Amino acid sequence: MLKQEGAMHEGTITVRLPADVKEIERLNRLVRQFGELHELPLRTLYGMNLALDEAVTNVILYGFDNPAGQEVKVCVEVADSEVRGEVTDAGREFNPLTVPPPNLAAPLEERELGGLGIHLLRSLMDKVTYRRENAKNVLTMSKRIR
Amino acid sequence: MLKQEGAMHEGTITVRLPADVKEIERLNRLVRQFGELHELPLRTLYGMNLALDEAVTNVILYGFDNPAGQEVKVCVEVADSEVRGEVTDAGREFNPLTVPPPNLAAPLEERELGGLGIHLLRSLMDKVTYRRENAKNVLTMSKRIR
Amino acid sequence: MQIQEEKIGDVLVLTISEHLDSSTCNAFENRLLGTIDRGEKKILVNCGPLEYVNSAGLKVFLIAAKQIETVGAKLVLCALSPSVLMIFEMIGFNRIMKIVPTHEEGLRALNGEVATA
Amino acid sequence: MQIQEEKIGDVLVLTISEHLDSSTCNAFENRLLGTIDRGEKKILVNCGPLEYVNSAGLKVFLIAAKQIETVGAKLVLCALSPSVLMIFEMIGFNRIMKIVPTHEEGLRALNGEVATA
Ligand SMILES: Nc1ncnc2c1ncn2[C@@H]1O[C@H](COP(=O)(O)OP(=O)(O)O)[C@@H](O)[C@H]1O
Ligand SMILES: Nc1ncnc2c1ncn2[C@@H]1O[C@H](COP(=O)(O)OP(=O)(O)O)[C@@H](O)[C@H]1O
Repeated sequence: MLKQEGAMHEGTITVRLPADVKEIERLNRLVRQFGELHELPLRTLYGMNLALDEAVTNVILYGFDNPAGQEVKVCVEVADSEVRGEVTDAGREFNPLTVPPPNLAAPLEERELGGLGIHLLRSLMDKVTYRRENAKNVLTMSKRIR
Repeated sequence: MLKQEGAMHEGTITVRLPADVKEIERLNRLVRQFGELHELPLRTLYGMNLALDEAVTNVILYGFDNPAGQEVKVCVEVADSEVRGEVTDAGREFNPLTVPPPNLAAPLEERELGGLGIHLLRSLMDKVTYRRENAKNVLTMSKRIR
Repeated sequence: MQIQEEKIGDVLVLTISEHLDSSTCNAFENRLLGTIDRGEKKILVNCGPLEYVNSAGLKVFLIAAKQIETVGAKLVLCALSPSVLMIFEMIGFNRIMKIVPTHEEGLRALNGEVATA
Repeated sequence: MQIQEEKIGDVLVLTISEHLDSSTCNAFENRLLGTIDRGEKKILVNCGPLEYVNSAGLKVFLIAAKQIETVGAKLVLCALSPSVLMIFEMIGFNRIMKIVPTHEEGLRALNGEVATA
């Protein structure tokens, strides 16, 4: 009964953020509110929240020579028992799926500080795709709701 | 600045409700949460909330000989500084725009109890349209966000 | 919705809060008509904490106003929020019901210090 | 994010709450490295009220763990919520940091009653 109720509504949200790390807080708040509106299970919501945080933070930090005036577009959709995210930016061409995973088996002193974000994004989502389209990076991600 | 921020995100929600008056509470809660997510001004949100409440309540009360197993679909969208609602149902053909307004100038003893819902819906929205499509009633409404 | 009842002098004050809608209008109707039935002659409905009213809730006010006129009692509504007041005005209830801004003015209107509707 | 500091015997307990993310990780890094700099040897980070951590926050734990190993101190994390624990495990931090379920066990691990990492 509860499960069926959860499936009875679906929706989208599209957010255009200035390319500024300060905006990440706003993104996270909107994603969380959206997840609560759609009664996403806590873990599913955490996963989408974190995956989008990492993807958008990377675009802001690494995507532009000069991020001033640039923006990142984020869409989230809940439908068909799935939550989907899409990040679009006009930054330099970059496919995060080509980045090798960090060495998780390394001892403490050899563990590198970088490379956690993309690994988390890929681990948290069921499916991640990348394409370059109209001079833009389009990263899509999806996760079954369970 | 605040105004611009408000315009920076848009979204939709689609809810499928069983044709049962008890479901109106759930609809109202979702519409309010959606409005808060999108930072709609209080009056604008109240208007859309009430207009959808009235339209859906009417479908449930009058649309079907036997409402058991029937449903009403409601979409709400925020985009382009406008909030839009759409109610779709497979009930009997009915165009609420053909209903004459109640006599608001009548003295108390002559005021009729009915006819307030459709009048409110029309008064609250900037634009309301009706069409019959694929054996369904489709009522659309929109209101500028200000 | 919550309803609080209070007697101030010979004025019966009903304070309603949150949502007056299809799921709560029956409870409010019973309560309000109940006060008329038991003979209250001065009734003040404090709408201060009322956030939402739909046509089902508005009908209760109309039914009560008619009944109150019939029995020769008086009804005043007070402290409506801007959104709720806008709805009352949209259906012309401000012409057929006494609506005042504050609780204070509501009491005064019922105590005959100001001409009532 | 909020950080609370408390000393229990010779164990320094930092309790972090809410969101450890890009906007708060610097404050947490300063606080945690500060305790190492001033010579604390047993540090327990209570993550019980922590709702969200991203890679920027995770890096702080890695930097601190490295620093703590260098100076010969001990670090234990406790009370991670299921979601937060899942994230720590996803990047293998459970292999290089001592993570225990409860505050109680955290104190015991630091007081040498149980073998530490
Ligand atoms: N949008 C992007 N544009 C260019 N380079 C990127 C982008 N996103 C990530 N990178 C590169 O990939 C590396 C790994 O990213 P990530 O896994 O998020 O970890 P971190 O940011 O901590 O290094 C970054 O250090 C950066 O060099
Ligand atoms: N979906 C519908 N299908 C059939 N009849 C309807 C529908 N909606 C409204 N009506 C008719 O229009 C009338 C006016 O509706 P409304 O203005 O909402 O006031 P009320 O429901 O209080 O009468 C209703 O009494 C009903 O006869």
